[in-house]
Amino acid sequence: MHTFLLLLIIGTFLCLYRVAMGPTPPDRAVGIDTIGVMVVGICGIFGIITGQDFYLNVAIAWALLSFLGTLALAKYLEGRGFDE
Amino acid sequence: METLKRRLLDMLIIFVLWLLLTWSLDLQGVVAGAILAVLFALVLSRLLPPHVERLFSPVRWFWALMHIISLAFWVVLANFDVMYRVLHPNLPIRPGIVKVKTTLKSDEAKAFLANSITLTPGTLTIDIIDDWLYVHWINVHESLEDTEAITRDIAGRFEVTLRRVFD
Amino acid sequence: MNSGVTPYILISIGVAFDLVGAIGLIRLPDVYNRLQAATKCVTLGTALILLGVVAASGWSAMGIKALLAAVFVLWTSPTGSHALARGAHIAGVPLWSGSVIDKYKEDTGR
Amino acid sequence: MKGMTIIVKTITDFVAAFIVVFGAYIVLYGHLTPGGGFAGGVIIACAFILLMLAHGREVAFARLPERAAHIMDSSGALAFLIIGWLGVTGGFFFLNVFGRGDMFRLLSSGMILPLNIAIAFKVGSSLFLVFAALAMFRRRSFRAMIEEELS
Repeated sequence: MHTFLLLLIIGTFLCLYRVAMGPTPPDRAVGIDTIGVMVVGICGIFGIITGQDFYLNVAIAWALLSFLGTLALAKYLEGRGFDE
Repeated sequence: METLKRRLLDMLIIFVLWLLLTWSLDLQGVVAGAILAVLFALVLSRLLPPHVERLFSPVRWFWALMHIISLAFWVVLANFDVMYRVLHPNLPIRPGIVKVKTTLKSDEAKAFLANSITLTPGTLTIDIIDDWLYVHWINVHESLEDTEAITRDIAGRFEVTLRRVFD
Repeated sequence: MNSGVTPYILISIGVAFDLVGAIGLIRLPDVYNRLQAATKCVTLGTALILLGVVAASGWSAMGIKALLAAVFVLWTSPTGSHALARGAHIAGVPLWSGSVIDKYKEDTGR
Repeated sequence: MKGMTIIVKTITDFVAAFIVVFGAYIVLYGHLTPGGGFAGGVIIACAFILLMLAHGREVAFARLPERAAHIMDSSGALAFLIIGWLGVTGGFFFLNVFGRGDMFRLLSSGMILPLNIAIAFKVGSSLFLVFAALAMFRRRSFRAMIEEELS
């Protein structure tokens, strides 16, 4: 299980390369979105390792916040206010 | 009468969600869930989407199951497709944005069609304007002006099941 | 917590797909292609990891929550990527130079 | 067109109710698992912020009216204070005057549960109002702001 955890952390660092080096702002937004979904998987593996079910609460909340952030970034890229 | 029925349905759905989240039949938890369901259904009206009563139709559930099975097949195929394209040294891609006409009517069916298209091999929904879906296709292999063939290739495989689930 | 080989298989396939998605995010040329690889592979990979959690813990509180999280991710992740792609096109990010057609730009002029 | 595309609107409608129930679960079980009033309040506010992002301001304010949010905001703070002062009847501020209950059940924490609920009301409604207020400011170009500063 710890091997899977290590591999997923390597994956998030690969996404971080795109966030740092992305030539345009949408590239960085894609990297952030991908990291958000990957962290949900990391929370699930943490749940198996420790045997505590509250890590899955963290997973659901993280998925929600990741979706919210993606929508906000998309709306910002469209060039509109957040409430229209 | 209609609103009363709708309120009862809201309460039932919120109560079932609460039971799934707590996953215990402890008396205090169940009572708290019942109070919460009544409160949310009365105070936060219109929180749930319209047409919730369709949840109680077994035919729709059967077709939803069929849709999930076909979607699972295409999603796994899509992942191996992406794996082939990404790990190939020459990057065999030929991208482009094409236009697809859908025959589905309701908003829910259109939304789930768009999500299904995003998860299937090589396609990504970019925008939806009335009945036209604009789809980014990673490997355009049909002739470009042949909208019929493109539609059959991208959207046709899900419309049969989604029409029976949502329309 | 029953120990079988099923959760290990599911989680290893999921982690492999996640890594392929991350590699695609780095290798592919423009934002739409990157979005394709990232959305498909990372969504299915995360859903498979969560199904592995379900297989490892059975029908307990953890399994049900993992199932709910998997459904949530499968619904919201394609939606988010659709919104990002639309935002990127409206913001004026051009397609890769090897692209063959852009119907959206022809029709809407954005 | 108001709001985002049909796809985003529909999926947001489908998940909003689940998010509110999840936030209520985080609040009510805050003393048994990690979470509590603040985290659950933020999650409940996120559901309405999601509605505002997807549909626009009018729909979000139809689900949770501005006036109701103001009342919930103030009454949450007031309820926190009142529960704190109830302790004075037994001796000092914030003394637990409720029963303790059985371990690992819902009613097992004395006054932490009502305090969590009060904090959730306060945080949820005020975060929603703060987001709405900040989104109402017009985005202006920096050049215009600088010129206005200099003139």
